[in-house]
Amino acid sequence: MEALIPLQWIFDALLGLGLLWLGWQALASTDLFRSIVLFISFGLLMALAWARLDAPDVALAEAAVGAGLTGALLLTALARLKDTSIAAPGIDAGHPPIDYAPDDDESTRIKRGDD
Amino acid sequence: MKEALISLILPLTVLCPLVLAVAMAPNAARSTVARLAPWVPLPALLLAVLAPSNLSLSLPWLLLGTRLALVNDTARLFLLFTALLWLLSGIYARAYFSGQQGIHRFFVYFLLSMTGNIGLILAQDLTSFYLFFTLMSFASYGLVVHERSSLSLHAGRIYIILVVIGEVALFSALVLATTATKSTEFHLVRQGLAQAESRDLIMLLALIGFGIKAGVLGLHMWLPLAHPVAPTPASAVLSGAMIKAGLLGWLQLLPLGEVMLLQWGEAYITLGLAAAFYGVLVGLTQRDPKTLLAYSSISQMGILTMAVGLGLMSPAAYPVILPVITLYALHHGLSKGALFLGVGVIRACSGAKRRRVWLAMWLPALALAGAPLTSGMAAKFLLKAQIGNAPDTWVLVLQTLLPASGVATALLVGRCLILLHQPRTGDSGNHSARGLVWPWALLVTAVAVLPWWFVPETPERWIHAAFTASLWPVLLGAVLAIAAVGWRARLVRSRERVDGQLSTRYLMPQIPPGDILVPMSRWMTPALTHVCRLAEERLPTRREVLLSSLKKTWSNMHWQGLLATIESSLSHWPTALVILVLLGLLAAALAIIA
Amino acid sequence: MNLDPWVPILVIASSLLPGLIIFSLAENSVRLRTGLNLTGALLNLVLVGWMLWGVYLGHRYEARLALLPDLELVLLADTLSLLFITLSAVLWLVTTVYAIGYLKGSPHRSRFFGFFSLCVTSTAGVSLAGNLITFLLFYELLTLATYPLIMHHGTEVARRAGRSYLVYTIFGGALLLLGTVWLYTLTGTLEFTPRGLLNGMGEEHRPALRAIFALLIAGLGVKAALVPLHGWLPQAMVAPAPVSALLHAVAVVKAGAFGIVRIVYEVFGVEFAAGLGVTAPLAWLAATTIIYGSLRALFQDDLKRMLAFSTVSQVSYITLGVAIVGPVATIGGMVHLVHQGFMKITLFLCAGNLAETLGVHKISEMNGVGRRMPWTMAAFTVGAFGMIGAPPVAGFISKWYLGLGALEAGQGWVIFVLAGSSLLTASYFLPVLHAVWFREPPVCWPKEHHFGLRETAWALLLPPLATAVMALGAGLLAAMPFSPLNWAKLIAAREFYLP
Amino acid sequence: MVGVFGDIPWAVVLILLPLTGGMICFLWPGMAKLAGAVTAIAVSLSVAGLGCQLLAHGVYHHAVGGWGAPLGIDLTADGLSLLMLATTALVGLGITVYSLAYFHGEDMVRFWPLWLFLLAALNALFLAADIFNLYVTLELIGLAAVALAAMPGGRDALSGAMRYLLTTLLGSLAYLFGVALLYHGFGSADIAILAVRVESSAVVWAALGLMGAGLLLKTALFPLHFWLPPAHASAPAPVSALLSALVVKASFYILLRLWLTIFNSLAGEVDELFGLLGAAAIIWGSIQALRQPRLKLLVAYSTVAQIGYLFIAFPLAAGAAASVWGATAYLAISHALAKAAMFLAAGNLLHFGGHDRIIDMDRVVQRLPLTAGAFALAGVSIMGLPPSGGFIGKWLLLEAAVIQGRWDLAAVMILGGLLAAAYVFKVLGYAFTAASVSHEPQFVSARMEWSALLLASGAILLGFLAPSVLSLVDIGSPFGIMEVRP
Amino acid sequence: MNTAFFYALVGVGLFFLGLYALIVHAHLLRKILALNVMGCGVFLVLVALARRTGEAQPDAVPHAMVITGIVVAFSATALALTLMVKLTAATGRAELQSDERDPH
Amino acid sequence: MERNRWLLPLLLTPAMGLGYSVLSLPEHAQGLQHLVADKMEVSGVSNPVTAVLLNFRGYDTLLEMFVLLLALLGVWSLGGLSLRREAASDLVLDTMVRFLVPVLILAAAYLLWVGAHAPGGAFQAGAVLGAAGVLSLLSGWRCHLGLAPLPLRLALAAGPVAFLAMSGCTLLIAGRLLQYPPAQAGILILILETAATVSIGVTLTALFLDKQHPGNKDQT
Repeated sequence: MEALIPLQWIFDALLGLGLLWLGWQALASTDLFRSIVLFISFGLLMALAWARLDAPDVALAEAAVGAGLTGALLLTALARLKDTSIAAPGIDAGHPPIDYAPDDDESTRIKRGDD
Repeated sequence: MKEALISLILPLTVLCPLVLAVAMAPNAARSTVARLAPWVPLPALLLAVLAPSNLSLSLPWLLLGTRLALVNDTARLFLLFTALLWLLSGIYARAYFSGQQGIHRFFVYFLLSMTGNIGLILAQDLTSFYLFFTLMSFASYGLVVHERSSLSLHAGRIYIILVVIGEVALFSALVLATTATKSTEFHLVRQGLAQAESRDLIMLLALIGFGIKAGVLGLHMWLPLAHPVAPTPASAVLSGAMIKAGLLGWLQLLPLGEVMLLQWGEAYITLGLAAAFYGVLVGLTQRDPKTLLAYSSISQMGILTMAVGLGLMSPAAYPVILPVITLYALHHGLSKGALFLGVGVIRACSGAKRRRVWLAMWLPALALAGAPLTSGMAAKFLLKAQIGNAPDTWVLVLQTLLPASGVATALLVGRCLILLHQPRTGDSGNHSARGLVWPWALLVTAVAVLPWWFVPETPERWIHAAFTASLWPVLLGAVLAIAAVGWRARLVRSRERVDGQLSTRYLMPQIPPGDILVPMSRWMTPALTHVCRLAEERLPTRREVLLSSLKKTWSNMHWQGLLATIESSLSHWPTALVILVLLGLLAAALAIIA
Repeated sequence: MNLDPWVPILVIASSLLPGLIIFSLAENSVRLRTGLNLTGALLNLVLVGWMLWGVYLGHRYEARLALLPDLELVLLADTLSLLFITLSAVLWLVTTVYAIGYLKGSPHRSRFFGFFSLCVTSTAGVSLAGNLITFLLFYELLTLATYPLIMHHGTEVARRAGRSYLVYTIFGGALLLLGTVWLYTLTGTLEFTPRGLLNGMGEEHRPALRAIFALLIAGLGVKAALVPLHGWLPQAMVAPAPVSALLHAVAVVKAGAFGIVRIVYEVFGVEFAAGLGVTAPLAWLAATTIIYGSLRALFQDDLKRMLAFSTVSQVSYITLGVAIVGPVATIGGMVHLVHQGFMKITLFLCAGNLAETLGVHKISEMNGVGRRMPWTMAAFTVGAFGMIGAPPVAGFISKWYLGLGALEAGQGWVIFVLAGSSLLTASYFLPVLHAVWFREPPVCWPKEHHFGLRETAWALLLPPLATAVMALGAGLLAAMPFSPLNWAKLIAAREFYLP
Repeated sequence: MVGVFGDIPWAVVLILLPLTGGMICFLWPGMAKLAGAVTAIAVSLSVAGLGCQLLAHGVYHHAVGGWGAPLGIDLTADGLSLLMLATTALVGLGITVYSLAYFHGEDMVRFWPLWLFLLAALNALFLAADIFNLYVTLELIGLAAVALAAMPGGRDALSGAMRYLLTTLLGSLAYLFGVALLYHGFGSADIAILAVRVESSAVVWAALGLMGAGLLLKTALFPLHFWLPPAHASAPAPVSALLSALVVKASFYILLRLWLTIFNSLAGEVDELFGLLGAAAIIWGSIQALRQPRLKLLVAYSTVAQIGYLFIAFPLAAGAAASVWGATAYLAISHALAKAAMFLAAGNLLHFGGHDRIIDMDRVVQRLPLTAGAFALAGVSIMGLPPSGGFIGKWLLLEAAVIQGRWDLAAVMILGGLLAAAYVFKVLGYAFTAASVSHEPQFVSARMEWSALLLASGAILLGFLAPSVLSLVDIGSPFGIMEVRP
Repeated sequence: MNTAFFYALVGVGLFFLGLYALIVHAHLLRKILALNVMGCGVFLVLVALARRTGEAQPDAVPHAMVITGIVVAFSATALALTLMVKLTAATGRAELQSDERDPH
Repeated sequence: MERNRWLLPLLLTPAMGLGYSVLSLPEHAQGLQHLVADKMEVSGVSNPVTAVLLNFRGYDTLLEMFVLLLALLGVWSLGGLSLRREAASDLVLDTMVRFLVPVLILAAAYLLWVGAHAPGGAFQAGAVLGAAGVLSLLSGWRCHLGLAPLPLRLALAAGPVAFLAMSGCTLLIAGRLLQYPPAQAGILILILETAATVSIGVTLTALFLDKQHPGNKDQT
C-alpha cells in the first residue's frame, strides 16, 4: 500500500482538479447542450470521487440519480426550452418588469391556472 | 304672616320678569305676556316700600351660593327708583310700541334687563351680583339695537365691545377680590379688601368694570351713542336705572368707610369732576335732545363718581356721605328718566299739548339743574356739605368746581329745553300720546315728591342755606343761557343778512356723539382692517405658498424614482447574492471578533 | 359573590355589545338598531348612575385582567373616572337620539352606529382606565373608532380630514406609547395612584422623568388639541354633526384632556410634577393654546370650523387648570371637563340643526336664523354665553374656579389669559349672536327642509335643548350636592388630601 | 384528560397526521376537501393535546427509532415549539377553511396535498432537534411552498416562484454546508449535544456565517428580501397567507433555535448586525409597502417590514433574554395570524373586484365590510396598536430597548408602527369612499370572509392572552433563565 | 493534509464555483446547474470529512445524509427545470425578470 | 463582465476562510462511526449506510420520500416535464429499450436486495428503476397525467404509504416512531425498501410524464 501513495495522490489530484475543471466548463460553456453534457460527465466523475472516498452507496446513487436521471431531466428541459423559445411569440424586450408595473392590467388579474 | 308674605316677594322680584321673558317664547302666549310685562316690577316696588330692613333670602344651591337681601336703605332706595323707573317705562313702552311689530322682542330684552337690574340690587354676594350685572348688560344690547338702524347698530357695537371689556375687568376684579378676602359676601369682601395686597389692582379693575356702566370719563363713549338710538322707554331705564348699577357696584365692592384711600379718592374725584364738565361741554354742542341728555348723564355720573371719591378719602364720614350719594342717585335716576320719557312724549304730541308737556318738562329739568326746592337742590346741597370731609386742598377745589358744575348743568338743561321747544321733522304721529303721557306724568310727580321722603336730615335745618346756595348757579346758568340764545338769534339774523341761508353749522361747533370715539376709530379702524386682512388673506396665502413649495421640493427630489431604483437593484440577482455573501462574511467576521 | 368588579365591565359591554351587533345588522332594520342604540345608552346611563352612587358612598369598583405577566388591565371607578364617564354616558344618550334623527334615511347607518358605539366604549374605557396601559389601550381604540366616523361622508374632504386625523393621532399614540414604556421601565408599575405614583422617585431620574412627561403630554396633547398639535381638529369638522359633537365635546378631545389630568395627578402627582418644573411649561402651553385657538376662531366663516377652533381654545382650560397646581384650579379644570362638554355639544348640535334644516353652514348665512329656529338658536346662545364665561352658564363656574385657583397658586398671569380669552371668545361669538337675533333673515335659505309647524325634527331639537339646559343647570345649580362642581371638589380633595 | 391522552405521542401524531391526510388527498382527489378539513381540525386538537402534555410533564422528547441522539434523531417539543405549532395549527385551520371555498376543480386537486404536506413539514420542523433533519424539513417546506406559489401559472407567479425556488435552494445549501461543518467539527447533528460541545473555533465561525446567511436569505431579512414580494404577491391568496404567516417563520425559527443553543454566546456582534438589518428592514419594508400600487404587494412588503421586528430582538436579548425572546415569539405568532388574515382579506378583495390596484379599491372595500374589518383588525396588530398581539410584542421589545438605553431601536420600532399605520390606512381609507361599482363583482363566500375575520380577531385576542401564552413559551425555558426585573 | 481534506477543499472549491456561476449567469438553466454544482461541493465536504476515521470504515452517517441530499437535490432540480420551462413558455426567455436588463 | 473583476476576490475571501476552517478540523475523527458499528447487529442490516438510512435515521428517509413526492406534485402541478422523442419512430432505439428495460429492472431488484449488506439500496435501486421508466417513456409509453390512474398513484405512493404505515405500527406497538423490533428489523427494512424502490422508480419516471394526451401529441 505504501508504494501506492504517490499514485493515489496523482489520482486524487487528477480527480479533484478534473472535478473543478469540468464543473467550471459545464457552467461557463456558451452552448447549453455542451454544458449539460459536461455536467453529466461531471456527475460521473463525482461518482468516481465517491468511490474513491469509500462511499460506494453514494457513488451508486450519484451515478444513477445525479448523473443519469438529472442528465435526462436536463436534456428534456433543454428540449422543451428550445421548443418554447421557437414557438413563443416575439417578446417585447422593452416591457417593464411586472413586479413594478401598476398599470399592467393583465398582471393584476387573478391567474387561476390553465383550467 | 305679613313677614312671610314679604319674604315671598323677594324671589318674586327677580323671578317674575325672568319667567315672563321666557314665557315670551311661545307664539301663543306672547300678547298676553306683553300685556302683563309692564307690571312685573310691582313686586320689587312693593318690596322697596314694605320690606323690613333685614329681609334676606339664602339660596346656597344656586350658582356658588346665592344670597338675596335688602339690607339697608341704600339698597332700598336703589330698588325703589329702579323698580319705579322700570314700571313706568314699561307702561310707557306699551303705548310707545302700540301697533308696532317689535314689541314682543323689545319686551324680552326689557324683561331680561330688568331681571338683571333688580337682581343686582338685591344680590349680596359677588357671583350673583355678577350674574345679574351680566344679564343686564347683555340683555340691554337688545334694547340698544332695537331699531336696527345703522346708527343703532353702530351704537350697539360700541356698547357691546365696552360691555365685554367691562365684564372681563369685572370678572378679574371679583376673582381677585374673592381670593384676597376668601369670601364672596360683599360685606366681608369690603372689609377684607381694605387690607388686601391686591387692593389697588382690584380697585383699578372695578373702576373700569363698573366705570363703563357708570360712564366714567374715557369709558363713556357708548352712552351718547346708545341712549339716543334706543327706544325712548329703554333710554329712560338705561340712563336712569341701569347706569346706576355701576355706582352700586362701587358702593358694594370698594372698601368705602373701611380705610382711607387718598390717591384713589383723588383719582375718583378728578375723573368725576372732569366728566361733570366734559359731559356738559360736549353735551352743549349736541342737537338731539336725547344725545344731550346722555351727555348730561355722563356729567351727573361724574358728580356721583366724585362723591364716591369723597367717600374713599374720608372713611369716617362715609356713613354720612352714603345717604347723600343714594339720594343723588335717586334724584338723578328719576329726573333723567322723566326727561327721557318726556322727550318721547313731546315728540308724540303737537300743538298746545306739546307746549303743556314742554312746560312740565321744566320740573325734571330744573331738578336736574338743582334748582331751589327741587330734589336736585337737596341732593346737591347735601353733597356740598360733605366736601368738608375732604383734605384741605380738595375742599378748595371742590368748593369752586361743584357750584360751577351746577352752573354748567343749568346751561345744559337750558339748552335741552330749548332744543325740545323746537319741533323736529318726523316727530309726532304714530304713538298713542295718551298712553305715553300718564306714566311720564307719574314719573314727573315722583321727581317732585319722592326724593323728599328720603332726605337724610330733616330739611328744616338746612333748607334756607340750600335755597340760596342752589339759586345762584341756576340763575347764572339761566342768564348765560338767555344770553347765548340772544347771541345766537343775532348771529342767525346776521348770517341771514349775509347769505340768506341758515346754517347752524356755523353757529355751534358740533362734536359728534361718542366724542373721543371718532379720533379713536380713525386709527383703530385701519389697524383692525389690516389685522383682519393679515389673518384672513395674507397668512393663509403665505401658508399655501410655503406648503406648495415644500411639496414641490419633495416631489422634485424624485423619491419615488430613487426608492424604486434601489429596490429593483436590490432584487437584481447578482447584487442580492453579493450582498448575501457579504453578510455571511460579515457575520463570520463578527463572530471571530467576539 | 361580589358583583362590584363586574359593574365597570358591564359599563364597557353595554356599549360594546350593541355596537358589535349593530355592525352586523342590515341597513334597513331601523327599528332594531334604534332600539339597541337606545337600550345600550340607557343601560349605560343606569350603570354609571349606580356606580356614581356607589362611589359616593365609598364603594370601589375595580376589575382586573392580566395583560402581561406583571402588568394588568385595570378598570376602576373612582371619583375622577366617574366625572368623565358620567359626562360621556349622559351625552351619549343625547347624541344617540340626535344621530338617529340626523341620519334618518342616509346610507351606511349600521356602520355609523357601530363605530359610534365603539367610540363610546372606548371613551368609557378611557375614563375607567385604572392604569396607564389600560388607558393607552382605549385611547388607541378611540382613534380607530373615530376615524371611520370622521370619514363617514366619504368625500374627498372627509378623506383628507380622516387622513390628517390619523397622522396626528397615530403619531401622538406612538409618543404616548414610548413615554409609557419608558415610565414603566423606571417604575415597574403604571397604576393610577392618587397624588401620583412617582412620589419618592429619586433625584437621579429627574431628567428622564421630564422627558417622559414631555412625551406623554405630547402624545395626549394631540387629542387634547394643544397648539401646535391641533391641526386635525378643525379639519375633522367635516364629519356628521353628531360626530363632531361627540368628538369635540366628549370623546376625542376630552380623552386627551382627561389623559393629561391622569398623567399630572395620578402618575406624576401634581406636586411632584411641579417640583420637576414641568407644570409651568404646560401651563404656558395651555395658555398659548387658549389664546391661539380663540384668535383663529375669530377669522372663520365656516360655523363648525369656528366651533372647532373654539374647542381648541376651550379644552386647554382643563389643561391649564391642571397645570396651575392647586386644589382650586384643579376644581376649575375638572369641572370644565364636564361643562365644556355640555356647552360645546350644544353648539355643535345646533350647528348641525342649521345645516340639516336650512342648509346653513356659514356664519355669513346665519342672518336672522333666530327667527326661523328660535329654540335651536336659544340653545346656541346659551352655549355661546357659556363659552364666553358669562354667568349663569356653566362656563362661568369653570373660569371662576380657574381664576381663583390661579391666584391661590400665585400665578396671577393666568387671570390675563382668562380675560383675554373671554374677550376673544366674545368677539367671535357675539357677532354670530347678533346676526342670529338682530339681522333680517334672507328671503330663502340655502337648502330648507320643512318639518310642519316645528322648526325642525324633534330628534334634532330636543338634544341641543337638553344639553343647553344641562349647561345652564350645571352653572346655575353648581352648589347642589351632585353637581359637576361638587364632584370636582371631591376629586380635588382626593388629590390634595383636602378635608 | 392527561390520564387518557397523556401517553399519546402527540408530537409524532402532528407529523404523521397531515402526511397521511396529504396522501389521502393525493390518492383520492375526490376526498381532498374532506381530508383537508379533517386533518386541519385534527392537527389543532393534537396541538392542544401536546400542550396539555407539556403543561403536565414539561419538555417532550421523542427518540425516533428508540436510538436517541447522537445516533438517532430526536424530536423535541418545548414551549417555543408548542407556540409555533399552535400558531401553525390555528393559521392552518383558518387557511383550510378559506381554501375550502377558494379552490375548485383542478386547483383543488393540486392544492390540498401540497398544503397538507407543507403543514406536516412545518410541524416536523418545529419539532426537530437535529440540524440535518431541519435541513430536510426546510427542503420539504421549500418545495411545497414553491409548488404552491407557482399554482396560478401566470407570468408573475412563475417568475416569483422561480426566484423563490432558487433562493430557497441557495439558502438551504448554505445551511447544509453549515450542517456539514458542525457535524464534522463536533460529531453530532443533535442540537442539544452540539450546544454542549460547541466551542469558539474556525468551524463554528464558518458555520455561523453560512447558516446565518442562508437562513437570513430564507427569512427574507432586508436586504435579502428581494424574492419575497414577487412570490408572496403573485401566489393565490391562501398560499400567500401561508407563505407570509408560516413559511417565513420556519426559517426564522431555526435561526432562533441555533442562536439560542449552538451559537449562544459565540455570536458576539452578529446580534448587532441582525438588529441593524432588522431596523433597516422595518423602515425599508414599510416605505416600500407604502408606495406599492397593488394590494398584495403592499401586504408582502409589510411582511418584509415585520420580519425586521423579529430581528430587533437579537441585540436586546443580551439584557433581558426571557422577555425579549418572549416578545419576539409573540410578535412572530401575532404577525402570523394578522398577516394571514390580511392576505386572505386581500384575496377576497381581489376575488371580488377582479383586481387589487389600491387606487381603485374604493369600489371594492366598502362592499365587503367583513373583509375590510378583517383587514383593519389585522392592521391593528401589524401597527402594534393595543389591544393586539402585535402590541404586546412591541411593548416588551420597547421596554427592553428603553431599559438598555437603545433609543435607536426604540425609535425605529415607533417609526415602524407609524409607517405601518400609513400603509394600512392607505387601504382602509377606501372603505369609506362613496363610489359606484363599475363592473359585475364576483361572489365572495361567507367562509372566505369569516376565516379572514376570525384570524384577524385571533391576532387581536392575543393581546389579552399574554400571561398564559408567555408562560406556555417558558416550558422548558427555551430562552434560558428568566431575568429578574430590576 | 490527507485525502479527506483534499477532497473537502475540492468541495469548497466546487461550492464557490457554483456560487460564482449562480451570481454571474442569467440563464436559468445555468443557475440550476450552478446550484447542483454547489450541492455537489457540499456533499463532497460531507463525505470527504467522513473519511477521517483513519483506516477504518468511514463514518456512514454523512453518507446517508448525502444520499438523502442527492435525492433532495434531484427533486429540487426537477421542480426547478419544470418551472423554468413553464416560465420560458410564459415569458419567452429563460431568465429572471429583474435580470433582463443584465448585460449577460 | 466588469463586475466580475471584484467578484472573484469577493468570493475568494470566504472560500479561503471556509477552506481554512475545513483544514482546522482535527485530522482524525470518529464521527458517529463507532456508534453505528456498535448498533449494527441490532439494526437488521449489515450495510452501515442502509442501517443509517432506514433505521437510525429512518425518520429522515421518511421525510425524504415526501420530498420526492412533493417534487413530483410540484412538477405535475406545473403540467409536467414531458419527455418526447423528436423522431416519430426509431427502430434502433426502440429495440434497445425493449432489451434494456428488463435488464434494468433486474439490476434494480439486485441493488435492492444487496443493499442490506453491501453498497446498494432503495435509492439506488429506485434510480435504476427510474432509468428504466424513462427509457420506456422514450420508446413511446404514455400516460395521461390529468387522469393519472389510481394504480399509478398507488405505485407512486407505495414508499410514503409504507413508511407511514410503518410509522403508525411502530408507534402503536413500541410507542416510538420507527422503532423496529430487533428481530424483525431486517424484514421490515426490506419491505420498506421495496416499497420505496417502487415508489422512487415510478416517481422518477412520472416526472417525465406530461399533461397532453399522447394521441393529440402524435397528430401534431
